[in-house]
Amino acid sequence: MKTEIVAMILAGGQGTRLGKLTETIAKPAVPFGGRYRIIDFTLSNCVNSGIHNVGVVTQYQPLTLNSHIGNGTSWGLDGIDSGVTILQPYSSSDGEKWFQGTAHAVYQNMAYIDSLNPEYVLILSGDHIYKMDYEDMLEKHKDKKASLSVSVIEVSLEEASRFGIMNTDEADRIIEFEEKPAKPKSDLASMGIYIFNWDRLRKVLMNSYAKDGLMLDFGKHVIPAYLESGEAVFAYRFKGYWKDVGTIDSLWEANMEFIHLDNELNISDENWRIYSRNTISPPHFITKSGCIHQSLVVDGCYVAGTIENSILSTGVRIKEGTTIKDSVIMPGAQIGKNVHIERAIVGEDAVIGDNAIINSGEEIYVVGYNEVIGVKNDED
Amino acid sequence: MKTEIVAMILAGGQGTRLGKLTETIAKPAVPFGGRYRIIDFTLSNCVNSGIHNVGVVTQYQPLTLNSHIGNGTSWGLDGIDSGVTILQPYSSSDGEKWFQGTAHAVYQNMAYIDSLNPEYVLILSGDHIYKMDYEDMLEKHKDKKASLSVSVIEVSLEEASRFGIMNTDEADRIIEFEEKPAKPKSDLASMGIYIFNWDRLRKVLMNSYAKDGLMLDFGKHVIPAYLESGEAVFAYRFKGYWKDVGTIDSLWEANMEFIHLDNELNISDENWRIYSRNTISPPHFITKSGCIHQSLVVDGCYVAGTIENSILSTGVRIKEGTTIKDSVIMPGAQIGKNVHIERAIVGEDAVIGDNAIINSGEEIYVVGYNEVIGVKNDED
Amino acid sequence: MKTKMSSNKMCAILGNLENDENLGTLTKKRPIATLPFDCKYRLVDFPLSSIANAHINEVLMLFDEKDRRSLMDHIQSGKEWNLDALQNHFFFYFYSNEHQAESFGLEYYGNLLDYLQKSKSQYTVVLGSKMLCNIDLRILLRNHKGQGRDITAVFKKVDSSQTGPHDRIFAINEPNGLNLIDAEHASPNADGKYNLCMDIYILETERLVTIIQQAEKQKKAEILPQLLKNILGDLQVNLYEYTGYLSNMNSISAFYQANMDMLNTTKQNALLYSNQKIYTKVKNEVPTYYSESSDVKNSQFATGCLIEGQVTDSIISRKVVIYNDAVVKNSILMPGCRILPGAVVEYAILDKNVIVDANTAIKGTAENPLVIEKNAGIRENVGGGSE
Amino acid sequence: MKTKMSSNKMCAILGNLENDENLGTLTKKRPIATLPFDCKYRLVDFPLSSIANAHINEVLMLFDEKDRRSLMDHIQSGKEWNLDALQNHFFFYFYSNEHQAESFGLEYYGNLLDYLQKSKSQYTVVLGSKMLCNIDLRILLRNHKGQGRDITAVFKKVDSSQTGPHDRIFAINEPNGLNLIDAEHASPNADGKYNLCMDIYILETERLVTIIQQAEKQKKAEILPQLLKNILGDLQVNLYEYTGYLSNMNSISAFYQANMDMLNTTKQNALLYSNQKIYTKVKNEVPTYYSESSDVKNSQFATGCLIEGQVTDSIISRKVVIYNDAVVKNSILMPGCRILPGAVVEYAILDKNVIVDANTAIKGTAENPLVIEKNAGIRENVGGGSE
Repeated sequence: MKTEIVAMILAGGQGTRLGKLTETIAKPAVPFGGRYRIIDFTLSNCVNSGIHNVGVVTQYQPLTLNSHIGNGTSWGLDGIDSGVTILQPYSSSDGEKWFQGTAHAVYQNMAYIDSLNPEYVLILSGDHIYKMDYEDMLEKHKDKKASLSVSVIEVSLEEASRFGIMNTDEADRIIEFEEKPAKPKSDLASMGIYIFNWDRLRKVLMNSYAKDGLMLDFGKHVIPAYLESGEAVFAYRFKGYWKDVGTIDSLWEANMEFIHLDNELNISDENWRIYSRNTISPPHFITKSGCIHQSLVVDGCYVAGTIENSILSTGVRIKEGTTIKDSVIMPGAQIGKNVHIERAIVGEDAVIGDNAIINSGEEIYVVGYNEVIGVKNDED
Repeated sequence: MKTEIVAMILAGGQGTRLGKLTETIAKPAVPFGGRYRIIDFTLSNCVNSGIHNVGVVTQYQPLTLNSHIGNGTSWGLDGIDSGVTILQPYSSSDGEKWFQGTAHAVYQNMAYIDSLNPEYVLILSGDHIYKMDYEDMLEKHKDKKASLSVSVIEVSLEEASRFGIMNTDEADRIIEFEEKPAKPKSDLASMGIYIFNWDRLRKVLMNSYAKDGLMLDFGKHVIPAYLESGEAVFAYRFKGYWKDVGTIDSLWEANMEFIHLDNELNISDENWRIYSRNTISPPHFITKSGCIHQSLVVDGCYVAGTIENSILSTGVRIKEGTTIKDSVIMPGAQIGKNVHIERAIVGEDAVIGDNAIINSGEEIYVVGYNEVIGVKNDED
Repeated sequence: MKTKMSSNKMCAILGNLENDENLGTLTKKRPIATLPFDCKYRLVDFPLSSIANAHINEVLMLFDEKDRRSLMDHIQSGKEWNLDALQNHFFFYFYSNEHQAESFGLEYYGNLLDYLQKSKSQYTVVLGSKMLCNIDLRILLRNHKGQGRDITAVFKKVDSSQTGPHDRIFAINEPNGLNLIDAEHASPNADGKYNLCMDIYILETERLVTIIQQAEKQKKAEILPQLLKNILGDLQVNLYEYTGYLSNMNSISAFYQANMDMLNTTKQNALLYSNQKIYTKVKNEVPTYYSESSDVKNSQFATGCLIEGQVTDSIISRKVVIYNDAVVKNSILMPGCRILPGAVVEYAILDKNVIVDANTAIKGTAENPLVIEKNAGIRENVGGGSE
Repeated sequence: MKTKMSSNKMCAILGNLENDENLGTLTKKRPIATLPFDCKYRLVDFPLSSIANAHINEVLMLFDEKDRRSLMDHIQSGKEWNLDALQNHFFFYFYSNEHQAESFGLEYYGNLLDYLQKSKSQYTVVLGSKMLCNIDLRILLRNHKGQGRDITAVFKKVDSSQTGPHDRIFAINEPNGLNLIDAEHASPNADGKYNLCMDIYILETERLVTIIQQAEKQKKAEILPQLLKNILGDLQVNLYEYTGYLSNMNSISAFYQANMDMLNTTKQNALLYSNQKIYTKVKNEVPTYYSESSDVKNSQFATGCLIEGQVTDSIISRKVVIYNDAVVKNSILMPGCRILPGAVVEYAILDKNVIVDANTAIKGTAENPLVIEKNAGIRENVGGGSE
């Protein structure tokens, strides 16, 4: 039985640029927007695009990611002939298998892909906030009889030198690829989203690993090799909201942009739902002393303080006299009385004691997961 | 929210004594009895005993095990507040985490257990064929206010020196433990099944790993330490069919014993079902030339040959003129015409060409997974 | 191998045993079971969660034919309450509503017996949705087994305000002398409380079979909880006192009060934050957005709302929109309500998808909250505090 | 973001559109949909699998009230066919069986419209269980979209033996001149075949809504497939020829033959081993055990059986026991049958749980296989080949 397309979400990187936030959990499992984790956007895109088989490749701290994804039921990925599988390194009779790059990670999990026997493989990364119809990309890929399609987005020429830039001909065929060019010739940046014909990619990887094993990375090695060997490589132009949340600043920014639900991302659109694990929490409660402006609040919260331009995630408790401003409070965080928090990200289950002040000016302050700041008062 | 008990199935060992059969798949995923894999017995015992949370610890070749277990739905382990989680080694900021022993594997997965916050932890191994009511063991554990209960089975004194032997007082309290004693003082062998009070075990492990890290193995280190420190350690006497299938011979033997469905294992008992992944195969078909005696056959088989005292697993095809005797044919194996197979285990998806003869006399012959013997004929 | 038809297994019968004529239009097109409660629940979520938390894996849902649609829409495959797990068996039986007729009894009892005789559970628990509570059925079973009586009935000591004319009160006289009395004729205990029968029972499945067979022979036509109530006098009854949060949904004001109770942290914690989680249908709503102008106090909110106006002492359900300068006070807004700019809602219960036009007022009173029917569009002032 | 109410989405309406009076006691207490077939299936598994394989996520099951129990027992939460997945919506609607009355039509069409108007699928496919086949609905949709007609109807070229008096035949005359003729009045194509209408249709949901609204106005009371059949003449019809395995379950002998077809490897491969898997209820049976004395030839077996006797040219379902010296030939044994020592069963269809006593014979003929009712205990010889 043949599957049309399998998605591989490469969630392997440790995301060290997120500091404390990825010390104990994998980047795709980092909370976002009150009731989501970063990977929810990619997983929901898959489901909404009619992709029923998703492999999530990870090697760092998988516990939170594992328990978030669970059996896939939250995204409808638990049915017959459909599923989400977490793929971790393992030990085999020829040694331990750690992932050394995006392409290497796909090579190491070839047996998973082969078991589904797909025509196409969609490569995704688990750390972008966006909504995208991969089905449309696949249709274009088929129309153009491409061997590889690379999703690209227009960026400003100033930004372009931070990205892999695709130079295309008038038919959107990619004729040149430059990694972080000093003088970009085009404004089309790779989003790290690829559709490969599996048969071909499989041969290329098998071939490489039978010899020198140099095909470690898609951007650095595989795409250049495809171009060099004259494969049909096409750009797929994506338009819309797309944000890499790989740094503290960009994660905070993306959250701040998210507050306005009517933004370009349009999360409320019921035709393209973003699914997440259901946390089974009661509705949120605003006390007599609570005050909320320009903010998002979700189930399980208790708010006795003042919230300005912030996001409160599931199960957050804010006591009276406290002010939260321009901040993201992650699930389960407990904030005491008369606290002031500004321009901060407070990690999951962190505890902030009474009278604490968290505000480091321009920089975004990060409180780690389970971190305790100040004295933890007894629950009253 | 408190969970009463969590089961940890330690399926980590590579099982080198099973040779070819564990070269590419983990031991618990080895097929058994036609439509089962070894781990089905332990998983079904858990579910039938009212245990809703099961961690399966593995580090070798998890793909088949992963796809067998899937989202747990085949065992009813996919509901709310219940689940089966595959726990693999991962990389963390303090280095890669490989498992070095049974107790070490539990230590490494402490975060999983803690997330469920259980009172008791049940330690199981994934390579035994048996039916056991762990709920009864737990009740006895509670009655006796034990800190650790060890399930034991009576063995003959000759056999006893191959096992860990428990010497007990009249109240079944374990007073001495001897690993493979030359002169056993008792016939009570440990089955490698333990119930620990989690709080206590957690402290013991944390303490050890904060210092010397010597608590690698339950049998070798943890039980002796418990006895030495005067913990309440009790034996739980199990009666019934119990078989370790860790060697080629014992695996073959257990399969042969399994053929007689009315044996001591009593697999047909509808009050204690053994669940397995459903393979979605049509009923099996016996042709005009087929002939079956003293054998088990399951869905998806096609039998045109003669089958004597054997097990045919899902999707096996046996062509005409072929005789299978005293053998186990694993799922998907294709056997050609005029083949003779005797005292053999034929691995999953193996292909045996026409006219092959497989019979190595006293020894059990093993054909590996996907192994091709002789010429593969075109399908006719 | 011991058989698992064992001593810890219960099956559950969940039915609409309740009179709902006192809930007005709230139960015009739905049973009490599917009445929305506290922003995101429906009343049936509570007994279903008790069933799920006790890992009961045989459930029979007995409902009136007319309630089918509303129930099926909410419960669907039963996934959220674990009803669809491999080892679980759940069945619906919808009976036609002429329950006086003998033919009704025959069919009804036949279905019940069919279910119970196939069951592998030694005990059966019977419960409904009208008595809003969060009961641990495993503790109830343990209590029943410890007492060795024929049947265990659950009660709670309540004030007279919590009893209605259709309710029954346990009057406990002599050691075994138990009386079940209509609330209107009951006198209080020494402490002024009444022992309200919560219509939750547990008994051996075999005994229940015998009871139903008897009723069948006698050509009765009472639904199960009614039947049990009426024969309690003939049985050795163990009374189990429930001490958690309870609301008896026997009137509009009881329903209103129960929702308002959820603004009391102690009561809310007792019902919703106990050891036993309350499961409900998963909706995947977006977070609730509070605008710059929003002004909210002492209120509870589900997700998916957009709040620009003023909300005080209220219960706001999923996907409610409260526009600029709108005011909502002391009210319950069910999912999908839209309060347009300048509108005022006070002491009201707005059923699903009610739209209140700009600058329009709905005003009930604390004693008589106004109920607005589902899907209504309110274009003129209603009430005015003097109704 | 483009809306996903997109051009590849179908919803499905699966109904018991079929006359089943020709199947005798086989459909006395069940609809054709739940008739057991080939050891481990029921007929409804085939359309449900087609629906699952096409990833259709809205399904309406339209059945007669009397068939509720049998269907619900088989389908339960719908898990096996993926009906319970997060994005999927499936509904049952059971109608009361006076389908001549105007009131029937009102309720029936009302329910259909309610479903269709809420649907997010641009196309609707209508199918049933009587025409046993394994059809790829995605290919059907592609064909329909490519042709640009109002509706696509599926047919297969069959011999006259595959048509019954209630069936309809497409007579294709002129370019667009299409005639649907009762089988008894139809004349064959040039090749001697008949274009049998398979009662499978696909059309735009909006068009179907219009058709039903029309029927409602005209106070019709026809069930959906009947309605579609009768108005085909007014529409631009695209005919889609199905070339896979088909059995038209219009008589006991058709049912018998279809089962026997499964002993033909080519036919079995076409129906059961195609690209499209057939899903059925998961039972977790143990393997089938063949004893030393068993003697089996050209037969098909489910799991959970115990075979000691002789079985030839037969279909043996789950949990059948055939004791020593018993003989089963040319027969269909449904789940749970027990054939005691020395008994003989030939040319018979044994419904579920039939017990044939020791040394008792049941003998039908190839032309008239004997049907034994569910749960029957056979203590005396039946038939004898001369019936």
